[in-house]
Amino acid sequence: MADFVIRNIWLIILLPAVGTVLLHFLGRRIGEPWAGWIASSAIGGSFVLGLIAAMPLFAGEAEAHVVHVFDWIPALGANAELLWDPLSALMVLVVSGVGTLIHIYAIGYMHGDERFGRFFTYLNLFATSMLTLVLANNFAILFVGWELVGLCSYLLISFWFVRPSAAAAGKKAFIVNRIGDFGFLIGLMIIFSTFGTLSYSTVLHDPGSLLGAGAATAVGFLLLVGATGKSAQLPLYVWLPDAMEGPTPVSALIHAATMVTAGVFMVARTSAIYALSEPASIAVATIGALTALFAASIAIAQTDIKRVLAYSTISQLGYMFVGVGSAAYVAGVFHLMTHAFFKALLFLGAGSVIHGMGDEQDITKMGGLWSKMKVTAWTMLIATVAISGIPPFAGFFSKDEILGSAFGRGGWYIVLWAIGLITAGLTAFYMTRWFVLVFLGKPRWDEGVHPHESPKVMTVPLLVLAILSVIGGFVNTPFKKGLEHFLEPAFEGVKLAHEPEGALLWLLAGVSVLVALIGIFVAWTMYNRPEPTAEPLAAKAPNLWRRMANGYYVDDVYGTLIVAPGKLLSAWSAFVFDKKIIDGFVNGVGIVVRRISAALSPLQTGYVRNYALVLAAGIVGFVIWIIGTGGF
Amino acid sequence: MDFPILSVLVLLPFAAAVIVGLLPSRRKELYLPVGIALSFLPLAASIWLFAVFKTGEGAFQFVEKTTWYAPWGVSWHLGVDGISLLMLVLTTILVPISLAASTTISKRPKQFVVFNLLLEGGLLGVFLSLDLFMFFVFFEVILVPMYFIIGVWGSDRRIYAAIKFFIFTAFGSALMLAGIIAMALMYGRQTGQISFDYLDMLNLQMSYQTELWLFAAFALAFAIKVPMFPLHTWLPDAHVEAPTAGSVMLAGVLLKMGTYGLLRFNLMLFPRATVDAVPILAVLAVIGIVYGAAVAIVQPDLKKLVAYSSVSHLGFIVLGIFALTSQGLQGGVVQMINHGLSTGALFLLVGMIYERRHTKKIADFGGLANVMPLYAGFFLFTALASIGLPGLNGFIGEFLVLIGSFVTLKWFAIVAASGVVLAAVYLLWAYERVFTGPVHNPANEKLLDLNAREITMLGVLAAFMLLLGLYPKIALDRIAPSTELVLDRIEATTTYEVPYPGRIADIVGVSAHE
Amino acid sequence: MTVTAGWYFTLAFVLFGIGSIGLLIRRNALVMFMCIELMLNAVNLTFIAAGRELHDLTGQLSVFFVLVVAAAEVVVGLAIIVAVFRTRRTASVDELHELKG
Amino acid sequence: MSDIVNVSYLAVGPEIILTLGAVAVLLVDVFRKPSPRVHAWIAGFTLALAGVVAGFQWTAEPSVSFSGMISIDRFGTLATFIILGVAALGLATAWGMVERLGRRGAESIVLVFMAAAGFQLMATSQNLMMIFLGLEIASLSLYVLAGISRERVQADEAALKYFLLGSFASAVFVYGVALTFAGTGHLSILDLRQFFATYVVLRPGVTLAAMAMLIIGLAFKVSAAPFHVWAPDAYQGSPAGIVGFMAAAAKVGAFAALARILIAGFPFYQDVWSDGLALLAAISITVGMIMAIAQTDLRRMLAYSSVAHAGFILTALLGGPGGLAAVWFYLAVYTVQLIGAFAVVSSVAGPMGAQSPLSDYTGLADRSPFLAGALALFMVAMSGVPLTSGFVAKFAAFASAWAAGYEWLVILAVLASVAGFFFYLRVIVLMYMQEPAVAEAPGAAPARFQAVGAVRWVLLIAIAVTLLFGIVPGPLLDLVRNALPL
Repeated sequence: MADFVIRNIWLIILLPAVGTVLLHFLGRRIGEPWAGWIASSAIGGSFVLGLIAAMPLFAGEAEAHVVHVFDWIPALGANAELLWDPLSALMVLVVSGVGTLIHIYAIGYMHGDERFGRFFTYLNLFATSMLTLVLANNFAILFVGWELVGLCSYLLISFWFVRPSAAAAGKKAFIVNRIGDFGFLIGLMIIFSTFGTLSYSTVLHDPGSLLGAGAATAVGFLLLVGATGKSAQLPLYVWLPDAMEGPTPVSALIHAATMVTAGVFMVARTSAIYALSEPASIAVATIGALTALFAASIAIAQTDIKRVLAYSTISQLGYMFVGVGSAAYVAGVFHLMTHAFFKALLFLGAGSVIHGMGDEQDITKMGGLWSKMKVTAWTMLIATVAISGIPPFAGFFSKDEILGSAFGRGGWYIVLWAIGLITAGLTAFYMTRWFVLVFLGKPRWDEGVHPHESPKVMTVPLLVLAILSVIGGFVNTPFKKGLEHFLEPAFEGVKLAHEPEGALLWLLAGVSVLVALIGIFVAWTMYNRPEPTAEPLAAKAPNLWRRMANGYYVDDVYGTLIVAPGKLLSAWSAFVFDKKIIDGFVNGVGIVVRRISAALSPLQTGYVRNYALVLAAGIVGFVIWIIGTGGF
Repeated sequence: MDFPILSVLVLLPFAAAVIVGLLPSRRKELYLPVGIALSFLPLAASIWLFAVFKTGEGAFQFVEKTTWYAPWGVSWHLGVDGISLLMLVLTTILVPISLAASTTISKRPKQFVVFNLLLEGGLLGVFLSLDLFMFFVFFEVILVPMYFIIGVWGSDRRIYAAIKFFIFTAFGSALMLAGIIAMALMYGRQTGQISFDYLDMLNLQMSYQTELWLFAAFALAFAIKVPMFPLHTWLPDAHVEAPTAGSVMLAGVLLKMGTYGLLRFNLMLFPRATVDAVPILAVLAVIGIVYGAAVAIVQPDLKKLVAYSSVSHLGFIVLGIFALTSQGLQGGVVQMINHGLSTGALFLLVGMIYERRHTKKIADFGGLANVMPLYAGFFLFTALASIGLPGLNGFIGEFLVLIGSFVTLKWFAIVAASGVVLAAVYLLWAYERVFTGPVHNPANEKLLDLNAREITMLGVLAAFMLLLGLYPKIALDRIAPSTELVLDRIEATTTYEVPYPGRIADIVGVSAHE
Repeated sequence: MTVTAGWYFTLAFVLFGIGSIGLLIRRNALVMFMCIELMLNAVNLTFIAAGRELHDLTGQLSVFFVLVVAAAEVVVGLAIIVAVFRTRRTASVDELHELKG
Repeated sequence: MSDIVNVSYLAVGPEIILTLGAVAVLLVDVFRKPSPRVHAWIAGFTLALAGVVAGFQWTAEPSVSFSGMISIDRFGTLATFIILGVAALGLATAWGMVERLGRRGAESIVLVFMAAAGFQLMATSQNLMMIFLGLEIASLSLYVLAGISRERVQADEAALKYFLLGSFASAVFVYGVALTFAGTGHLSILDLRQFFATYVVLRPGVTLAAMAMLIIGLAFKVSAAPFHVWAPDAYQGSPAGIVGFMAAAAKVGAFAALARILIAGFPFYQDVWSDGLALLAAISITVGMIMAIAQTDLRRMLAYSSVAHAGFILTALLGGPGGLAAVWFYLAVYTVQLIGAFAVVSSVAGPMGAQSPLSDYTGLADRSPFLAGALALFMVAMSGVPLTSGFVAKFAAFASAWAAGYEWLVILAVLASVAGFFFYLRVIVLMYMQEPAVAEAPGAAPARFQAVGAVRWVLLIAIAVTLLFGIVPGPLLDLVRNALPL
């Protein structure tokens, strides 16, 4: 059974693909809610298949399977080949598992939308793409998935395209991702020109034999550029907050749990290359750490229920980057997994709140929902605690392993560890603020809003994810490194970083828990008042707060530094250079010829005497010429 | 091969033109349907060719040779290889579609159909000719039907555009004609018998200096046709003013005559000059990629935007060709097809909205996805193909070109890659402005979505885009052996060595190099 | 001083030149026409001188042909000039410059 | 060689028949006052008979007769064929004019025949004096033809200008003949060649001047620049119906004579005269193309274009004997295009038409699709687009010059051809792409023109020839390859 699935591992991709095609052509006719159930069962089927195929891996079989499906671009060594190893298995399970839950949730969330069928078409297309991405056995197929998930992101962000902001956000996401892909592409170019193929089987198998240290660094940096785009890291994170224009299940699935983690996955997948380059690894980790801190600080000042989570996602992705950048690939992937659970949960909860509040997203107009939305509130509490890094919830183990591993590497990584630690505090702070403002205190709703709990189809996924958020961390505790053993074959030949052992481990864990608790405590005291007035911090540091609330005006900076000059240059090229100079020259030639002709025309005066003169001159000239060339 | 399938293929459109021309002038309603019906014959022939074409062979197949005029060594010499095969299929697919897109042509409908069919015949002739004289004849004669198509059925500035198109491109080929004559006479001096035969020309001995001049003459002709920066300004005018069918054929196939010519003639006939001219052409190609894209961004006219995008895309093709690597060449050829499909479809789409609204100004639209969801869907699909989204055709070509050209032209490829970003900028920004948001212009509120005819046309193209994106092997299998022959020739005649990075035998998937 | 054939040739050349220059500077069609006749006679002189020099009758013979041609030209030329004179009442060619450009 | 007994009437057969035909037309006209139809029959019969006799010439052994004056060779016979064809087509085109002229209609037929006979003599003569006679016979006929429609002042002006300048050129030519005689003692072309082959001319000045003058006289007739100044005025002023013949026949006869004199008579000075011709060709091509651009009258434009075409034919001639085939092919197809184009012009302007401003052609495609289509084809052919005879002709010319080492001229010529597109295409633009200006009088529809009677056939033949020899040039090329002078 498992063998069959592994040999035909493409079935995992095929299921949602079939769903996509089916819903694309028949989605409208099938209608609500069956379109949603079809989509959910397609991806659910993938999850089941993934589980079956993963059985041998769970059982400890280490062998990776490469499945050749068909020839695609032979000249690049880029055929439709899939790789089934622990890393892809884990990713498949996370993507399809969390994906299934979100699909189901969306059936409730998208209830009544006139393009219900189309929404699930896109969701299934996303699942197809994401599964392709994680199952790829070469960079080209990875890139296919990489770009297609970007497309789905684009489609789903601008799903409600009538809102200009949604359309703009979708486009922004796509273009910013493309900028990242620019680097990614160049990375692939170097890989190809070094190895003559893009196949993992060659490239990732002892890359050091062909790839020099300098080239490895270049590749590492360039792939990192791609990763910063997809995983919303500095400086290309700007699309993710705007991506919240999309329906909430999309935010949960694509912009929290799965797609944005593609960068982390990619770095993990190419660990063999990063292992060759210390600078590239450091760059990954440093970008991650800076992003984590930066985004967390912005998250503090957000008032949109989803934007807080968006910045939080960016921040958490930063952690993962610290992990994979510290060669703690297992830790990075581990956090990827737990984050998928609790961040999906948070988004779905936020969606549930938005749903219940009648599309209200401003947390300053919420409060006191605890009693109205019991299930949502409880699950959100779990998620908040999980993300804050309180043991024994999932986030604690994964985050701590990353921080510990970073610390364990010493040197510059200690700085990154410190940044991570501060970020942990901030995380706890803003999540607590978020939770308190939404669920506790007195209601601050607008008139006419009647909050209510969401239907079962939405709350059941919440519960499942909540359970996962609670227990998810136990797959890889310091006591029993299950995940590490499971994943290790995927990182064969790569020296993995580990947490320090013994007392230091406990000390570090203790410090981070302490920091988290402080964060929670501060937020609690600041916001958990019956009637919180203005933002307490805004009063103390109004300028800083304003900057944080506006994301440090990064968008504006990009606008004035890049977009505006670009447009200007483009306009100059189009309307001055192209029109006036190049085309002016072309037309000028024509005009000059015509002018010459018109100027010469009067020479034909019509007077016979002039004609005779021309003739005579011609005669004399020609005779002289002939004698001149022939001799006298 | 006894049955002269290639001659039949070339002559079918001409015959069809005659048949349409002989239709009685009171049955106006017949011209277009008959023309479309007849244009299926070459399509069927080319598909049959595609099916029976032997993959894995790079040499010319179905070769036919009949003397045209023996003392000049001119012959009716036809042959098809992997490169031209695909161009045939592309041409024959686009003609029925572009005719089907011309239902609103009311002015002199008969001539319109006739000129389109003549155009098709000429194009097929260009791609099949294995004789320089014959090639030039077809290369040049195409100008006439296209000139009429733009000049008679175009929009406001059609006359300016038509004349500019004609003279600009004729200017290029003029010097090529001199070059062709020079080569034939040189061959005559060397062997005693003048010949214009392509295969004979491969054996021509010439000094390096001569080779450079000839290369320049040919390259100029093709560079204008492509068009490469800075010889491109005829293109936006021609595209914008041409009727839909004209734009489709112009972008879809005519421009490919330039890249095809570069590949078929410059690389093969003047390998030494090619190797040395790479930097010049690569620079121009890369400038074209970035410049075309940059200029496209701010175009206020949808058609002009697509036109400039062609400049950018064609730059990729030229870059791929002059990268002189397997991947680059294959990518270049595939990209020729891809660009034909996707840009052809984009022009169709622009034509459809123009028929409904009589404007192409981006600012006149907005929120069209609300009223014309199908149209929006096709537009987005095509735009994504054009952007080079993996899974669709455009990606295959661009990816191969970029990766293939990086091997030999590192920095050029890096700059070229930025074109990928810019493509997303101009097309998605245009999509945003045309299709998303609310409908704010009352004129757009009552627009009808696509009808069955339009869906069929676009559907066919979309199907091909998807097919080539998902399974490009059907094209690559046929292209690769032929492009390998090009590289073999360059390697055999120059000191240039085609790099095969990695050099690990089992991973270089090109069968020709096993 | 002997008058050699060279002198005749030179004279003929000068006559031919005078005829040409007359054609260039005169504006009466008749006079222009006479200049052409002068040129033809210069040709005749050349022929005769050359025939004499070469002891070849062909030269003298040719003169008859030229004379006949000249006569024919007179017929046609005068007819045209008369026709012009009838419509325009002038024989000045400067009045005829409607066709130009 | 100069055997007085050798008289071959076959050698002058076509000319005799033309002359007899002319006489017959005149006599019938005087005594019977017949309907034009009778003239048509006589003319047609004469031309056909002359053609048959020329056919006999073609198959006959090359020979020289009349004391070395006239030869039978395929060179001359081919010219005869082309001139007869041109005369037939030209006369058919001009038939409307012939009918309108009334009594003078018969005269015009006679003049056409005499001109044709003159040009044929130019082509078949082996003697410079004889060539001069042919030149004069033809020229005088053309002067009269130019002014034959007396109701128009432009016709008189054209005739007078043509006459004065033409006589000037003739005088130069005959001076060249005289100097040749003075320098070498020979008038026969074959003798000349013999002379140059036997003796080395130490002081070639006079001979070269003579050669230059011969070239000039003929260059005038073919309207090569800078000896082209008469052409635009003559083309524009002459009756529309007959211009085609005037231009075409003169080109054939004069080029034949030029080719024969230079190739057969002065082969030892080929490097001198070919440089000279290259110069003339370059000037002609440049001047013709540039001047044509600014023209507003179609006939004037065609005149300048014919200057350029003269340049192209000169280009072909640079190849010497090897280039003759190109010259012939060019002449054969270009004259047909030219007559075809003028057939359209005369249909639009009327056979006696004074003006043919380009504005008359605006929107012609809608009013007179056949005429517009025909003119468009001729324009395309003259501009040298492939699959028309014009392309093959240019191609052959360029190849000839390139082979002779005149690469620079070929490059100039191809570039000038591109400039030529500018004005050729403008005619198509007017006919096909523009609407006629709104008529000043409301309700007045723009005139429709039709190709009447024989003109229709002329056009059909011209179209057929233009396309046929564009697509299958082989037979004609094979034919003209054999047409070398003795």
